Amino acid sequence: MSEPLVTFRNVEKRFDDFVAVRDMSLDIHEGEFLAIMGSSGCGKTTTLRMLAGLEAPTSGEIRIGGRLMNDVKPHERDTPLVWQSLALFPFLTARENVEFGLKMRGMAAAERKRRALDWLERMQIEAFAERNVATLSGGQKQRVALARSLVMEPRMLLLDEPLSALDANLVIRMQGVLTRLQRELGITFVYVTHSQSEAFAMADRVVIMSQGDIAQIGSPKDIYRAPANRFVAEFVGRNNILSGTVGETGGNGLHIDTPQGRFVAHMPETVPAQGAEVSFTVSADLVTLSLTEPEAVNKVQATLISEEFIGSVVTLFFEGADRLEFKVQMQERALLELDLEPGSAVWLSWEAENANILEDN
Amino acid sequence: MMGRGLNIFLGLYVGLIFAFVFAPILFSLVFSLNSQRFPTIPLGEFTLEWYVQIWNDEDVWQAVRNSVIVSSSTAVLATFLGFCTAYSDFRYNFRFKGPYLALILLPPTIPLIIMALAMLAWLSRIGLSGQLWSIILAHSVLTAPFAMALIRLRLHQMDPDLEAAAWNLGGSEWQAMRHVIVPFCAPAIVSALCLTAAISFDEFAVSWFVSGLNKTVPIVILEIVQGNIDPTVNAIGTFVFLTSMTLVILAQVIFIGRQIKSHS
Amino acid sequence: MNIVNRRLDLYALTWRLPIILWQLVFFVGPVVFMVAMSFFVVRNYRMMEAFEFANWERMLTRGFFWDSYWYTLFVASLSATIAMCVAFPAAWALAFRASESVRRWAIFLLVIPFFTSYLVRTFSWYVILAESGVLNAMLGYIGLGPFRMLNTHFGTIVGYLTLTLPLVVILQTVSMANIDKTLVEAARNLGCKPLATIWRVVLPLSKTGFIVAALFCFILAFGDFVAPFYLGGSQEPTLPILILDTTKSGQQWPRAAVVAIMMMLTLFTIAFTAIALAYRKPKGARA
Amino acid sequence: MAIKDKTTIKHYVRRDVLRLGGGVALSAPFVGRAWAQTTEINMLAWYGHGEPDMVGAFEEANNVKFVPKYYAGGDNMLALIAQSPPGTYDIILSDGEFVQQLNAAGYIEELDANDYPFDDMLHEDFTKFPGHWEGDTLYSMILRGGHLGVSYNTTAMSAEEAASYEGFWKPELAGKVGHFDWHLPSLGMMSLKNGNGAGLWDLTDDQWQAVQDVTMTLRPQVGGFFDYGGTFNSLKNGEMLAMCGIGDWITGVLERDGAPVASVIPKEGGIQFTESYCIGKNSSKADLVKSFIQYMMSPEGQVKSAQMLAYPGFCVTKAGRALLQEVDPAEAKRSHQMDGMPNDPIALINEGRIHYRDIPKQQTLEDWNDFWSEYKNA
Repeated sequence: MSEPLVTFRNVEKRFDDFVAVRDMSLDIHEGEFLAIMGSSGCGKTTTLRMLAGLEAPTSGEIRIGGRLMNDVKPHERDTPLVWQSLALFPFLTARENVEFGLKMRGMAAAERKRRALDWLERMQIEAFAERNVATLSGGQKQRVALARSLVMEPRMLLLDEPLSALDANLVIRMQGVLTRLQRELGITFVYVTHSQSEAFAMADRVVIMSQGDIAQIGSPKDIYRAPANRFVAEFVGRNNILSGTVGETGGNGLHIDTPQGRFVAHMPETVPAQGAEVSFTVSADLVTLSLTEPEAVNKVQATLISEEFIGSVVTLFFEGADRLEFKVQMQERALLELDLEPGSAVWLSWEAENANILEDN
Repeated sequence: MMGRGLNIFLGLYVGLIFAFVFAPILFSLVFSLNSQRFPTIPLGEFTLEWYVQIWNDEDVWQAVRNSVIVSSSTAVLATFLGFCTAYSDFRYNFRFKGPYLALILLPPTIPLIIMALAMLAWLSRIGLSGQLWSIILAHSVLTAPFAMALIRLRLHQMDPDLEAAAWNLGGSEWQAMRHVIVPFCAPAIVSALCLTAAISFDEFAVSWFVSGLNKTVPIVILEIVQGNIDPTVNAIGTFVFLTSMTLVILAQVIFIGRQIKSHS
Repeated sequence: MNIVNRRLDLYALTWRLPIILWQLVFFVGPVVFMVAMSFFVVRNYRMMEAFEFANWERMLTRGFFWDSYWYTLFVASLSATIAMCVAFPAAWALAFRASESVRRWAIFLLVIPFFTSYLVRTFSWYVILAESGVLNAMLGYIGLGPFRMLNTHFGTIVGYLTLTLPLVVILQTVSMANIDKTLVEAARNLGCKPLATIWRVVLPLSKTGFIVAALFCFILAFGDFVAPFYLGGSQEPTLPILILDTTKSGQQWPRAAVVAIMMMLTLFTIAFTAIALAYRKPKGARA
Repeated sequence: MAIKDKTTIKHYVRRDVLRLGGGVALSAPFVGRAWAQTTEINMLAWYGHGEPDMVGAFEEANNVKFVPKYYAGGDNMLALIAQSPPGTYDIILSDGEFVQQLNAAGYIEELDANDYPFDDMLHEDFTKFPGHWEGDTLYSMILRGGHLGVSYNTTAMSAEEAASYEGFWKPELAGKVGHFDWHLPSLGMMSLKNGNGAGLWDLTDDQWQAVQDVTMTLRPQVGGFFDYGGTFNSLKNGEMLAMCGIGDWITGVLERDGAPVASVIPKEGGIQFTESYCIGKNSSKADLVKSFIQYMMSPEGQVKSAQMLAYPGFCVTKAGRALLQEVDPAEAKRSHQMDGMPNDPIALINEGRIHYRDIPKQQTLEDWNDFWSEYKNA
């Protein structure tokens, strides 16, 4: 693999006593769409701001294209940022906003106007070029903000929760716009968000952060199916988490004794010692529901508590032994056939290879 | 029932308050057009005599010129100082920020007569008294807080990312100042210019102490009131009123207008 | 916002330094020099640098200084009290009974007087209040008067109110208009009588604005020499008049400085107390 | 104030206007009289001395412009000089008794007695006026004088009542007696009332205490303390019915205007204020100032001084008085500047009823001033 575009080496950022980013090491590759995800205060925005030069790392190294960037001022970088607030200049028109960066670079007026109009056209908002940005709609502003950054022809575009202010329909549309743009331009996108759906829908790789640490790096599928630790498991998706102690390790997998019974999980790369505390996850959509006791290695009995519909997918919440909550995701159509009502007792089961051992417990 | 009666009473009361506040202003206007030297009721004849008198008075014109120089220079200086402070407060956190802000915000709480005394003693000590720009120096200290307050309010309305966005797009801090902060604050800067100019244009106590032989309009008014009182005071007052009002209305239209717009 | 660069650089200094230097030279300088001056001595009408307490001793042991001092404190407090009381019904009406646009216009109108010459307004009052003036002439038509209004405490207070009333009405109106109206309605709903509502709900909620208004009023009246001189006839000279008199007589600037410093100390004490009161959290009630 | 005859000058030159238009009407203020270079003369004086009626003609003839700074009271004058950089004021109009102080402080230049008409004085006192000479060196040129006594509203007081300072205590005048806000003339009058006569400024501590005591008894009568404008107005509009510390210099103006006021020299005696010109130390325009003083000492100048709009003062030269009688007999009569008139100011001096204003001899000015503050506060 070629030299990464960006490398973080043991980067730490403190604000007085508060550690925003702790000992971060991360490579970002040319042309990838990287999402950094986490709840507020996890350090994701600080990471992005360090990339843009708006914060200087307290220790460690940040390199872009091999160059040490720790003390390079923001305006000497080529890292345009699409702001959460959009930060469009309210006293300028859409076109003037887009021209701003070119003007700072000292480009001749005619040339920068041409480029700005090109980009506005590409974003399909050329009709609003001479309008004051304050009069534009949310989606239009978003496109101006994108055009303003992209007109700089950067190697890397930084995006800080750019879609958080838009309504749901628009978010889906803009996701399409963003992924298409990224593919067409072939440049690196570093996308900070707290929204799992945005990150998983668009990113090649996702970085999950928690309290200044990287919790997991991986493709959306990796993270979804195999959360590395409890934090990720709880943060991402509909995971059922069970904890217990390692029993005997037979040929068919790892045996784990939990209050809900003994389960078999597929053998992880590093085998925990017998008697060790261990947790594992099972994705809600990989749990099978049956009214009668199924022929399965891993099964529990549970009672339906409630249901939650999102589109055609329904999430069922069950209570198992020891008041443990189970989640099961299925198509609404499949649910209708089962004819459940709250209080119904059912069997839940899953395959051993769908049980994913967490690195921590 | 009671509410209605109360409303009528309150309406009258508010009217009375406004009558009190505007009586001296309106009477001054009436007196300035009245032939009597010591006006009373019934009023004398309508006359423009007092206006003709000040129109023909070279000293008044000189004072107007001085006042224009003083108030415009004060406005520029005070607005610059106010802008610097407002921006520093907005942008930076630093040790001793409290004393720093107190340094600029304190002067208006000190009575003008004390400022006048201290200013004259100090300025004559360092050899800067008795000049037209002595007034400008003193007024800049007195009015800068007002400029600071207006501009700080405006900066408060600014998305703090805006400045960083300008850096992010390749603008240096200076360029960001020139192309983002200043344009964004423009309405407040204009308002501050108008407001500080208006305050300076009307200030007499400090001016009177430090001006030496240079007279501004309020000093001429003070001298007429102290000396040979006559209704030219009212004529000058009406003129000052119109000048100040023009500035204030400009400031209101520009600043308040924007504020309402940006809120809606 | 976050600070990109915590080191002081040319850019940061450009915005921070000018005002520091400027205020040091033209604000701190004068005030400090005034304090120093209060220790100078005057010989043969010339001020000489010295460090003697003679001026302090002389001024602070004089009955007339303390008479003036207490009198000034008294009239400034009185005028603040009167202004607050006179302004309140109007401010209440503007805050609770007037529409948003009426209120905005009222405030705009009340700002106007600040931009007319205070001297001219005072002179106007002088003519209005004179024994043969406009007001007495009008009263004469209905068979009253003439009343003596100039060169009295009444004249002084009229002058102070000219200076402070618009400001007080504005501050009271704004601070009451900002109260959450539902709280007032809730109190009425719970059976609170109108006056009790004002006392128990409106005033506590607008306390800060009211204290600031009273403070401004006090400061302005405390330091004004125009009203007591031109409308009060210098009867019982207030401290500002004493300062003027002292500077006029025999170059006694050091003594004037003593009076000025005493005034400033008094003002600062009162201002800090008032501000502390204004921003003090109510006991227990809310966090 | 009558409409000022505008003879003053713009600082920039409208040569072009003149060259092209020649006789363009020059009434608008923007098109002042065009003189190439106007010299400014800074004047420190009582109110009115720098107004056009006094200096206009001289300004026009000599292409100069007077820039006046007005003061009220000799100590005020000294304070103003002390606050200004040396050489600020070219000409200082001082009260006679303060010339000595000016000289002691080194604020004024020597004069040459030969430049001025000392051979034409109306009274020998004016020639060697106290304090104006240091040995044989002249420091100040007396311009004019005026007499201070009881000033009153003739509808409220009779001439008999006004013939003594006792008149101020008339019960009907309660709250209607004003003071000119300067301690020297008012306290001087109180000293005269106490019968100190010619020794009115030279008081022993007991006498001084007695003066303070009697002054304090006047306090309930007092309705206010006024500057020039306030004094003028409150007499004019009836706010005050009697005024202590002034004389014809204010009532004269009001009288000319038709107001029912007058001033008399009461039986206890009156005080004379004396106004004199000095040349400021290091003035670069001393020659111009000298010719201005000479002009004001000429008959023409003396008449201007007697007619001064702000407040009148009597002529000190015989030629000046003669010219006044000739060109403005009404004013000469009003101010009794006619030989043989009962209240002729010169005759009053000769009768010994007039005492020159002076500064306290045994007390300091500060003592007097402190008492004045105390009195105002009482």
